[in-house]
Formats: sequence, C-alpha cells, structure tokens
Amino acid sequence: MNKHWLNIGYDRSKYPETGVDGNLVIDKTAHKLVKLWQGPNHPGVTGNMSIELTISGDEIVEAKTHVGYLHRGFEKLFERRKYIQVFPTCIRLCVAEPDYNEYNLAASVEELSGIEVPEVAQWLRTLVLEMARLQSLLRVVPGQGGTTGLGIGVQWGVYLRDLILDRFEELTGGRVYHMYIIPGGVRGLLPEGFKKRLKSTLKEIDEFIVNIDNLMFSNAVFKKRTIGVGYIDPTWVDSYGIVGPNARAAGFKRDVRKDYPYLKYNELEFDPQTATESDIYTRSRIRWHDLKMTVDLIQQILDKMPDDGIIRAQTPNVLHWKIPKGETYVRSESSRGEYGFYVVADGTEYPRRINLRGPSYTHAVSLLEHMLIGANIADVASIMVSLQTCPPEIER
Amino acid sequence: MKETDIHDKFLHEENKKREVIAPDGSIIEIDPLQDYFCDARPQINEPFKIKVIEKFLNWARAESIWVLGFGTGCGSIEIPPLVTPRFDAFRYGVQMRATPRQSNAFIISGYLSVKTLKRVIRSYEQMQSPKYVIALGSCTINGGMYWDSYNTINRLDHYLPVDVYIAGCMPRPEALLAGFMKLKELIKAGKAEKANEYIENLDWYKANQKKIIRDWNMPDYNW
Amino acid sequence: MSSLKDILMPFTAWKNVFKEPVSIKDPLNERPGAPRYRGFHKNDVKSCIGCGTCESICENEAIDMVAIAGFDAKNGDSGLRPKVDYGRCCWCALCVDVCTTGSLTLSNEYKWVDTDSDNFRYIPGIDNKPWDNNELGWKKPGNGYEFYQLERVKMEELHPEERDKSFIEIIQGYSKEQAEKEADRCVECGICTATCPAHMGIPQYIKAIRNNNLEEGLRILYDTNPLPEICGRICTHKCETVCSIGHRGEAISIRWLKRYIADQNPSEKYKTILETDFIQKNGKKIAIIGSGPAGLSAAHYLAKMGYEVEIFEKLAQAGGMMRYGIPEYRLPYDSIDKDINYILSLGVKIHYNVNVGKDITLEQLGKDFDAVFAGTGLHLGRSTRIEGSDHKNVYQSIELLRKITQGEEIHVAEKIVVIGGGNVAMDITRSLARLQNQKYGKVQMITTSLETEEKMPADREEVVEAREEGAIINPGWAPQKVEIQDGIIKGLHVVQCMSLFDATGNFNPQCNMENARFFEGDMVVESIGQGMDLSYIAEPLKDDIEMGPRGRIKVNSDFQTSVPWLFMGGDTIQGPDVIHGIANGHRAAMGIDKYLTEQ
Amino acid sequence: MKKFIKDLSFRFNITEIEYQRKNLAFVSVDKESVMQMLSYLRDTEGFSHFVLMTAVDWIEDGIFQLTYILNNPTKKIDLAIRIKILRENAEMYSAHHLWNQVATYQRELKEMFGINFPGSPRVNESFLLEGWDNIPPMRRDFDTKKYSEETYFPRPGRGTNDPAQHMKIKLYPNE
Amino acid sequence: MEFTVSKILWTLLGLFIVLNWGLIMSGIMRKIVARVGKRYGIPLYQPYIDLIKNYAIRSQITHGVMFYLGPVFRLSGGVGIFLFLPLIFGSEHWSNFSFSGDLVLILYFQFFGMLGMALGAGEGGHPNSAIGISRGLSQFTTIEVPMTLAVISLAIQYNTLSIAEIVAAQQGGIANWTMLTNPFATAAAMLSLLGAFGHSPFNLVKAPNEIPIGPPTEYHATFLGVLRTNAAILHVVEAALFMNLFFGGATNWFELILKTFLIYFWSVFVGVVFPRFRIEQSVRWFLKIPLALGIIAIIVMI
Repeated sequence: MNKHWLNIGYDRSKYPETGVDGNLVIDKTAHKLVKLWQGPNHPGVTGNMSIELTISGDEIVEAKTHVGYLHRGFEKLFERRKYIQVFPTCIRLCVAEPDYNEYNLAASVEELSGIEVPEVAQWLRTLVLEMARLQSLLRVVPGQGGTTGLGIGVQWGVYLRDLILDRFEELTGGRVYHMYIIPGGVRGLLPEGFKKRLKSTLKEIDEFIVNIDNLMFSNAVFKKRTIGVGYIDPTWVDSYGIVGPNARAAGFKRDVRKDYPYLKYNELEFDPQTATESDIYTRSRIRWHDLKMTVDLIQQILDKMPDDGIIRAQTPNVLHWKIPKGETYVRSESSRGEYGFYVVADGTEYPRRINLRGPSYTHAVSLLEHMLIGANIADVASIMVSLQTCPPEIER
Repeated sequence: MKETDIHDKFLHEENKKREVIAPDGSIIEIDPLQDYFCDARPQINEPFKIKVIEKFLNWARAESIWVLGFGTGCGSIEIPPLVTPRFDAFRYGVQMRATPRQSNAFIISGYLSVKTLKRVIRSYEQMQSPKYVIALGSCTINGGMYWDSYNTINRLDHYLPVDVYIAGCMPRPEALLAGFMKLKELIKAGKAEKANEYIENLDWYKANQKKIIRDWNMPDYNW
Repeated sequence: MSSLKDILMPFTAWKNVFKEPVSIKDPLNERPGAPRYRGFHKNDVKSCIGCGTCESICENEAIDMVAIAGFDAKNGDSGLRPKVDYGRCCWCALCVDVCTTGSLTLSNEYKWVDTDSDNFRYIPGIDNKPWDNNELGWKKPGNGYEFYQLERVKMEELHPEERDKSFIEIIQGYSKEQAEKEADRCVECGICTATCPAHMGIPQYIKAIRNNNLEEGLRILYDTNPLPEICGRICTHKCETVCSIGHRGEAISIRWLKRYIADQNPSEKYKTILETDFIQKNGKKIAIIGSGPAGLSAAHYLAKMGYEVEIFEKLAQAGGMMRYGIPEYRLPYDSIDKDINYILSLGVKIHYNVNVGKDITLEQLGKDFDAVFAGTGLHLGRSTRIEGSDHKNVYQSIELLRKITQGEEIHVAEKIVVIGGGNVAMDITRSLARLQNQKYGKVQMITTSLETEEKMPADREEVVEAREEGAIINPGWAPQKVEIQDGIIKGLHVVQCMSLFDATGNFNPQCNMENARFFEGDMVVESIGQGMDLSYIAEPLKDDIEMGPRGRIKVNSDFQTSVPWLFMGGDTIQGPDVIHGIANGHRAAMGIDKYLTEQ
Repeated sequence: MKKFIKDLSFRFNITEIEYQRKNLAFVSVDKESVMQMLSYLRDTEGFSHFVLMTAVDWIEDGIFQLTYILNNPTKKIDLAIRIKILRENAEMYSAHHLWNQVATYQRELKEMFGINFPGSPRVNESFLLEGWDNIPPMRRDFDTKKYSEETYFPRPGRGTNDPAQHMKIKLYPNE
Repeated sequence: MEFTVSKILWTLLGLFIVLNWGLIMSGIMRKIVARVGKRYGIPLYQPYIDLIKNYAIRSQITHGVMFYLGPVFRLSGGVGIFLFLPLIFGSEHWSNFSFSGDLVLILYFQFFGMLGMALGAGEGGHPNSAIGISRGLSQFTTIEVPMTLAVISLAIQYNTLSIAEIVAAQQGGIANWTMLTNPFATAAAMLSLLGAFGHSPFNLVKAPNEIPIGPPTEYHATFLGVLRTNAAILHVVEAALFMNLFFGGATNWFELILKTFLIYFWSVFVGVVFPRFRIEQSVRWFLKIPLALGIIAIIVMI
C-alpha cells in the first residue's frame, strides 16, 4: 500500500475493530455506519443485481450481494421441457454469451445419448464459441474503463461487438440469442462470403486492440484507479472457486480449452496468458490478451475449417427423444471461465435436472462480498466488472 | 390467509411500528411506513389547458426522452448498442439517466421477476409524470419464455400502464428505436397519458401488485 | 508509475474526431434482417395441413391451432392453421424446422410496435401482415438437418429369386429395433386417424411401440380393429397417403407397425391382454352372414358387448375375401387364423358351408335372431364383355384366386394376359406367375390396364414387386378383342387409352384407335372389378329394402337397412377393401346395439 | 483414474462407481463419510477446485441426491460424489469450512429444495426469492405451471384444437 | 457602478446571450465528444429541448424548503458570477456590474452555488446525494486552493483585484496575455479549471457509475431545469473569467465566443480520454501539481 504524506488519517483508529475471528466487529446500533445500496437500479452494477454496502466514510465494512432479481426458475422450467425444448430456453441463462449454454447442453445430451457430431458442425461450433467470446470481450475489456468513466472505449467496443453480432445474424439468424448449436449439430453452414466479411471485421478489431491499448492500458488515470485495487490473493483461488481470467491473473493457468480440450481446440494453437499481480488492471489486461488470442483463434478456425458437409447427426425424433438414464458434467471455457452443465437424465423425454455452474456464482457472491470489505465505494463498480460477473447465471 | 396478513408476515423488523426514545428523553411512537416515506395518494396531473402550449410542451417531451437506466431483464443487453455508435439513439433525443427522478421513460426490458417488479414499481412511482413505459419483448406481453415460471410475471399491463409494446425476443435495437418513434408519435398526439391512467386505477393496480409481492414492506404509494 | 507516455497516449483517441461516424444513417429503414434472420412467421396456408407439429414442439405454447373459415377439414388436412402469440414466441424457429410440410417459415422482418398488447396474435398467411411477401428469412436448413427421419426403415423382403416360385410370405416384418426406429419417426399429429376408415388410434399405438408397451398397443388396436394381423399385412393403408411426414419424405409405414404389434403378441395371451376372459352375456342373439372382414368385425364387437353371435359362412373356411381373394404370399393363412380364432374364442359360433338363401332363408334368420348383419362382399367377377371374352380360357380373376386357395387345380397357360390394374389384378398376375414358374420354369405374363402407369389403382409396391417377379406390366391400353384362332386364344388386341373420364366425371374411356397393339397369350384373365350377389335376399323382403344409387342397398349411418333388423356392411356397401369392411362391421355392431337397446 | 478410485474405495465406503468419461467418475457414498472424504480429497489428493454442489429430487424414491463435483486441477480429473439423503426433514452436514463458496450453494439448496445445512452461514436468509411461502420451488411436487396460472393472470383469448379431435368433430362426429 | 434601468436591461440581455451560448456550446461539445466515440450525437438544439422538457414536467416532489432553495442558490451562484464579470472589454453595455474588487466576489460566488447545492441535496435525503455533495465540497475546496493561488499571483502581478483592470493590462497582443506573462499561474488555474467544470478525471461527484448521480439525484423537473440553466450560464462565465484573467479578455462577442469555447473545450479535451479519479486521488492531485504551480507562480511574482 502506498503511504503518502497527504494521506491524512490513513492510519486512523480503525472503526470498526477487528474481532478475534479476524472479521470486523460491526456495531450496527451505533449509528455510525451508513447503509448504501448499489443496485439494482444502478449504472455501475453489472446486470440486475444489488450490493448492500455498509460504509464508514468511504470505506466499506460489510458487503452483501443480493441476487434473485433475474431469477426465472430455469432449472424448474427445464424439468417440464423436452430436451429439444430446453435448447431455446437454456440460452437465456446468460445473455452476454448465450452460445456456451447451447454448447454445454448439446454436448451433454450428445454425451449421454452417444451421438457423434459431424466434423463440419464441430468446426462451426468452435467458431461460434470463439465469436461469442469475442463479442463478450469487446464489451468487457473497454467496459472496465467505462466503470471508471472512460466511456469512449465502450463506444468503440460496443460498435465492434455489433459488427460481430451482424456476422452472427448472418450465420445463425439471431442477433443476440443465436440458437445455433442444437443437440446433434448446428443449424446451418456458413453463408456465401461469410469468411471474407468476418475477416474484415477482425481487421477492424485488430485496430481496436491497439487503440484500446493506447486509450486504456497506457492511461495514467486508469492505471491509478486500477493498479493495486481489487487484489485477489492466490490462496483465494481455490477456496473461492475462482476460474478463468480471474484465476489466470492470479497466476493459475486455468483454461478449460487447454486443460480439457473439447471440439477442435486440440487442433488450434493458442496460449492463454497468466500474470501474478492479480489486481483490476491485470485482470483487465488478461482479458485484453484473451481478445487478441480470440481474434487469432478465429483466423485459425476460418483457415482450417472445411466448407461443406453434414451439419447435424441424425438424432431420434426430437419430439419424443428419450435420453438414457445417466449423469454427466460438461464444461467449456466461457470468457468468464469454467462454465459447466450438470445434467441428470432419468430415461424419459424430460431431463431430470440441469444445473448450471456459472463462474459468476462464486465470483459475484462469496468472492465479491469478501473483496469489497475495506474497499472504497467508488471502486465497487470497477471491482465487480473486473470479476466479469453476469447475474443471470447466478440466479438462473 | 388474508393478503394483508401475508404482507404483515413478511414485514421487516425495521418497518414495524415501534417506540423510540428521543435525545431529550421523550418517547416517540413511530410507524416507519408512514413516517419515513412520502406516501400521499397521488393526484392526476391534468394537461395544460391551452392546447397550443400543451402541443408545444408535448413536442419537447417527445424530442427529449430520458430513459431510466434500469436493465430489468435480458433486453438490457441491447441498450448499450442503442446508445453507442451503431444506432446512436441520441440523434433521436433519447438519452439514458441514472436516477428515476429525472427519467420519464421506463424500458421494461423483458421478463420481470417478482423481486424486480417490486423495485420497478418503486422506481416507476418515483418518476415524475408525464412518464411512459415501453415494454420490450414477449415476456411483457404474455409471459414469453417464462410463461410457466413461478417467479416471473406474465402480463405487465396488470402492474404498470404500458404505452408501447415491442414484439421480439429480444427486440433488436432497430425495433427499440421504432418503439421510441411510436412513443414520440403518441406523445405528440397527446395520447401518452398512461401515468394518469395509473393514478385513476391505482387501487386495481395496487391490488394486482400486492397479490404477488408478498414481501411488500413499503407504503402503498411511495414517491 | 505514470510516465509522460501514459498521459499523452490517451489523446490519440481524438483522431476519431476527424473521421466520419460509423452510425447507421437511418437504422429504421436501412437495415433489413439478414437473409437467415428469424423474424415473424409466415405460413403458406395452402400447403399447410394443420398437423399441429409446430404447436407440439413450441416450448412456450405460443402456437394455437385454430379453425379457419374456408379451410375445412378434409382427408390429410385438419383445416386448422397455426395462430402465433407474440407474447410467447421466442423466435427459436423450432416450429419451422419441425414443420412436416415445410409451409411454415419465418420472414426477416423484426419490427412490430403496438400500443395494445392484445394485438400481438395473428394467423400467419391468413391475417395480412407487411412481411407476408418477404422472400428472405429463416427456412429449414439443409445438409442433413432433420428433426425426424424422412426415410422409412427398410422392410426385410424376400428377394425376387427366392419368392417367385413359392407362396411363402414375402414381407418379413420388423424387428424390435426396426419397429422402434420406424415408430420414432411419427410426429403424433393424428391426421391419419380421420382418413383411416376405422379411425384407428394410429399415433397412440405407434407411441405404444416406442414405449415398448405392446400390450397397450394391442388394446388400442382392438378398440377399432379386431383383425390387426390381417390389416397389418394387406390393409390398403389410406392413412399412409395422408401421413404428414409423407409430404417431404416417406410416410410412416403404419401398416407394418400395426403388424408388428399383432405379430409380437402371442395369441394365447390375447384374452388376458384384452381383458376378455369373461364377458357378461346379455342373452340376445345376432346372426351374421359371411365371415369376411365386416362380418368378423361385427361379430367381435357384438360378442364383446355380450351378444350371442352366430356366423353363417358359405365356404368351408372363415375369412371371406381375405382368405379366398388374397394370395397366401401376401396374407398367410396362419395370420388369418390367428385373428379369427381369437374372435371365435369370444364365444362366436360359426356355421360353415351354409348358404343363406338356399340352406336357410334370410327371413328365417330374421325371425330366429334379434338382428342380422349381412357382410356378403363382392364375389362375382366382372367381364369386359369384349369380343371373345366368353371363351372358356377367359377367366375371372376372383374365381381363380378362390380356386388357388381351395387348392384346386387350375389351368395355367404358358402365356397369360391379365386385364386390370387394381390390386386384384396384381394378385392374380403374381399368383399365376408363381404357378407358371412352378410349371414352366419361366414367367410370361402381360398385365395391361386402361389406366396409365401413374393412375393405376394398384399399390405401387405391388406393381414393382410384380415386375421383379418377371411379369410385364404394360398399362394404358384398352382391350378390344380376344383373338381366337381355331378355338384357341392367341392373344389380346388393345388400343391406346387416352382418357378414362369425360368432362363430367363419368366413366367414358377415349381411345386412340391408331395406336394398336397385340399382346400374345394362350389365356386371358379379366380382373376389372367385382360384383355383388344379392340373390339371397328373397322376394317379400326384397321389396321392403330400399335401394340406393348404382345398385347398392341403402343404409343409414348405422348401416341399418330399411328393414330394421337387417344391417348390412362391407364391400357391398363401401369399399372394396378390408379396412372399410372392418369399420362397417364395427359401426354396424354399435348400431345393432343401439337398435336393440332402444327397442 | 480407475486406480485412484480403487484406492479411494479402500478408505471410504463407496457403494457405486460410474465412469462417465475417462476423466469423470461418479461415486456414491453414505452421508456420514462425506465430509471426511471431501477434506481428504481436498487436502491429500489435490482436488482443490470445488466445481459445484447441487441436489436432485428423486421424489418417487423419497430421497434427495446431493452431488458434489470436485476437480483436480493438476491431474485434470473430476470426481463427483453422490449422497442420498431422505427427503423428509432433509438435512446435511455443512461443508462451508472447506470452501468458502459452499455456503452460497447451501443457501440456495436450503431455499430451493428445503435441505437444511445447520451451521452454514446465512443459510436461512432468502437468496433468490423474496416473500416465498410455498413449498420450495425446486422440489418436484411443486407445479410451477399451476402456480403461474393461479398467480400471474393468464391472458384470456387463447384456445387451441387438437388436429385429430378437430377432424373427428368435423368429419365423423358420430363414429 | 451605476444602477440604471438601461444597465439592468443590458445585463439581462447579456445574461440571455450567455445562456443561449452556454446551451449551444454544450450541444457542440457533446457533438464533438460523440465524434470521438465515432457517432453523430445529439442534435445541436437538444439542450434547449431538454430544458423545455424539464420545465414541462407536470409533477414535482419536494423534500422541504432547502430542497427548493438548493437550485435557487446554485443559480444565484452562476448569475452572481455573471453579474460582476465584465464580458466584453471596453464595452459599456457588456461589462455588467464589475467593480474594482469583483474578483474576490466572484471567487466567493463560485463557492456559493456549491454550498447551496449542499444544503438542498442534503435535504433530498438520498444517500447518494449526501455522499456526492460531501465529495463535491471536498474536491471543490481543493480546486479553489490553486485557483486562489493563481489569482493571488495575478493580483500581485497586476496589482489589482479588478477583472477589468487585469484585462486592460493584457491588451495589445498575445504577448501581453497572462498566459505568457505568468505561465505558472495560468497552468495552475487551467488545471483547477478541469475540476471546476466537472469533467473527468474530476467528475466523481456526479459520476454515474460510482455514485449515481451525486448531488442532483433527487432533483427533477423545474429544479433540474434551474440547475441546467445555471450550468449553461456557469460554463460560459467561468470560461469568460479565465479568458479575462489569462487570455486577454474579449473585445467583441466573437472573440468572447471563440475564447470561451476554446477554454471550455480544454476541459472536454482532457475529460474525454481520461477516466475519473477517486475523490481522495483527485484531492491529492490538486494538492500536488496545481498547488505547486500556484506557489511557484506567487514566488515568481514576488
């Protein structure tokens, strides 16, 4: 921590005091603390969630995450939908990157029923998943600047994300909810001229990567706001279930694509970056590296994938598709980290249970509550965005 | 169980009637729901009597729509594209505001869980009239994807008066812009008086709202 | 920490101020959806058959099937059309992908703003919408993308070389895996049920196969059809002609699935499965004339209702045309016996070799029994009445078939010409071909018909199989004269047949006399339809019976004639085919029950 | 993997083993030994990453199945542990002391299934729902469609026809 | 200083022009910022419509008397500066009520609005308002320090506290502008100007992300209209003040418009590309570089 001669009262007598168990002792009747709600109606909160802050001055002494504003009872709804009907439903589990839901559902259903996905469909899936990561990162990387008031980067990023969404629209017929990776395969081949258009979009993104580096990562004020703030201790990584870029920024090289290769990731060359500083800046920087890597991956996919072929394995009639009894856990690497579906099939046309393990579940609840203690209220939004939380996947 | 009893059951400790000792030693009885909130029954806000002036004001209202930045559902993911270069809704006088007090349009971006609905109602009531509600997507019309979910409402018009519906799941930014255009049309024609409709039928709306929001914990109308 | 670079670099962002903004100039009008975009629904109502598959796949119950003025229910079209609720739709387009006919598509239009939430519901294709003529939008993807198998599971058949000498059954039947795979193709729309004359619960028993619950399947079969073994082999499967899967692929082989259920259930368990071990008798007696499908069907349902049923059969064995008209290679006698034996086991008595009208009069039956059901069928052959058709070697197919069944020796010439294009013609062609093969070691059959290849009434596979077995099928010729030299048939003169019906729809063949051919043959078989023999209805009674058009007896919807105790059904009334007979028998049985209970 | 599970079954009473993939196995153990097993796996076997825990309602057997999925990031294998507990008065030992995020999972399970975890922090606070006074919604005997229809004003004017029934009415009403 | 009817009318006319220029200027600035973000941005007249819209809101909630008075104080702060600020050098009509000690009064008025706002926002009862205003006050205090130092340096340099005289001393070409004659004071003041205009990196007070949206959280309708009116006036007069003090003043309206635009643009230019400081960071920053520059400016002048 930087000690500064102007830091008057930095060493002020601590209020509240630290108790024997190491937690702060908060006397809520003392009327010295202020309750402050961040959210749900708050531009600095990702999605629709809220944090109940107990503050003393500018410092947070207690934080409680409140979720459930987006709770739709998905897991209950799945129980009364056939497997094919789960497919359009499960996408809405996370609006930022819906494709990982599609893939995880499809992969688990295929694994349980023993279906082989055709070659070209696997490539298309890989492409779509990487495009989904790209569009998500295009929102999140500049979004970190946005939380501290650097709105320009967000403008550029969201514009480029829109270009990716245009490509999605061409390929899948949907803008945000693509509904493309269906159990058995995918729902269409690349349209005419798609590769060319995607590559020109990638070129624009290359330019953006440089621009955002200039604007954000070599920005004195941004550095000041983010370096050393929102530190995640490496020991927390396992005890709080931290995955993805957040874990990589803390020095753990965890990437499902590398560790448990799925689809065509075995045939692609990439190297996820790690760092050890583990603050907001580093996490953001890791995401920026991911962005570069994703652009590169898409280039590789486009060059390597076949152009034509069967796009969907013949499945049983989807109107009454019974999956044999069994359980599985299928994971993939979303832009936020390990994203998994735990599927229990009971031999009927309806799934017994589909449970989502979203990275935000641990990041935004237990970890965030822990990280916010002692933070400045102005940094809450930055910290939350740096964890890249996505409330719908917590609440489902 | 009667509905009031249900609401009482979930009444938070800090909202219950109690006695407190004032600094001077006197005992004051407080009813937080009455004392801590503005809960006066709202009044209908008549349009300006002189037609020409009202028309002019309506033009201004139509050309300056301040939207509350409250992303209630999936549809909120299409708000950033709307206010960024691609679609640039600023050109049409649409701007985002962070506080309900200064906003006059509320985009209900898709499904509303009961928990959010409570906050939405509060935010809506804090907005100043004339205020408008734009309902986005299937979920607000008839439940959409979540028509059989135990935690999402099916019909928004039972809880809030809605000016414009936009079909889609989710509607694209262009559709949203078209919705704004429609809203502008309505405002300019003087037809967007749903805020008064809400006040006229306040009891009906309140009954509907209270039917599903068990954890009510606020006065009937909170400004 | 913060170098000068960190302060200056961000200012590079200002270079954008000199660039043209990237905003879409007019986002409201400039941006159509992508060619594949999933927008609002379109429906080609003409090709839609209202099967409701879109409704059943929709996870949001967004689609209602509603009746539309101007689209009446008819064979293969329920008259319903989907109505979409945009308060539910999630634009997943599963309804498009599953649509059996491909009529449902999505346009690429996506803007729909309204002030009234009740407006977001419409019937695509009926209610006019701005996007009705949008060419673009989501359509069924190709490249192997199907939600259900469009091709049938192939039925095991004997090779032509194996089958063309003997009368053993050609069709092998489905194995369990095959049957389940075939049953899996069904989308449970139920369009077929209305077309089936017996209105069998087809989707239900197919579902029973999928669930491997064949006992349940048998129960469903017997609800409407007491001859599943027989029907499962030789039914004319009108249901398959309307099957919704058949619009884009091959119809479900409903008939084979039915047979699968019947085959898999052992006959000794029938009574237990169908819960007919004990039937409460009601003491009333019914006589049934003829043990064809109609008679057996009526007997089954009446017996099940508790009536004493006695069947009077002219021939030595039960089954009527099923036994005597259909060759064994299509319908083995074992199968007939299995069905008939079950019906007899319900307490139905059968009197063989009793010719009503000769051995006992119809009036007598009317007096002895509470009601009489006559399902006498069409057992008289029809002649072309062309020159030379009275020769002794010109035969009626129906008689030949009967004789083959009865095991009588028949005349089999070396070269045979068959006239007729129906299933019976194919039956006799193929039977004679077998006999020729046995006798001469080769097949020399020519079958000709008035109808052209496309319009031949015979089942397609019959024609194909007949050809596989060596017969020449040469349709589209009108027979003119049987060439007879020295009392021996030399062949058949034919001319090209141009059309069969005139403008008013009456049968009036037009021929092109220029184009004539001569089919060589020593024997001619006529197979151009059958006639009924109603001679058993004797005088006093005959006057009481009202006749309908085309020499048929008039019956009401309960198959009751104008003589209250006399019910008639089967080929004499409707048909000719088995399933109509079964349906008639069932209906008549209920009519008899109604008639007797109301008395 | 197989060898590892074999070793594990010497230490703990493992009743069922299913190998779903080469790096994912499901094992069933009894309720009593699960906490011991979890801490053994975490501390000794390197299963340091707690992936998820959830419950499955097997209402026909009257049990809840609790599933803990653990991941070994170095060996890259997953082990799922299944425990069956009685549905009535369902209660399970809390594992919040092993991983910090477990408390959240347990809070959700308490709310959604009604499984109690005595000692787990904030376990009785509502997590996703607010003002819920019905049976826990994720239990299979809770009918979400019925609840939704009773509570949330279904829109009138909807009605559908079954094609087969409709054709019967139109084409052969008496048969 | 004479209070004649014509003087008052001229002043009101000036106020009207300043208000309009303020609104147009904010429109232009937002368009420029939009361009950096690669979009077209609002129509130029959007601030007018927003203003009319705000006044056209039908219902209003009040939280008490101070809540009412807050915007009024704020407006009087802005108008106060205007009243005592000579706009056009040498013009009889456009020098308003400037007098020999107007600089001190203006410095006071700068703070006056903020204080009024604090009272009103406090009564609004919203925690965000309260936190926002406490941040605002602490930041503003630190902004005032270098600003005041710069002014003192100027007072030493020109030996006067009258703006008109300071402007007069700068006439006769760029070389005479304070910008060149007293660069340290100008630098200190220009840096503190960044804070005064409330653009990033010093806009945590009203930051939408960290604390939505600070003091005006509860203000709406007419209140907000008044605040926005004030903002339009304030932006021009603050810029005009700096123009007078450091950039040679203006001898005609065109010069005024150009110079105020450029001065205001300076804060936008910096603000667009930097995120905002946390409040203690910005306080620390102001107490470092601008303060040092201010002290140097004084030392140099002495």
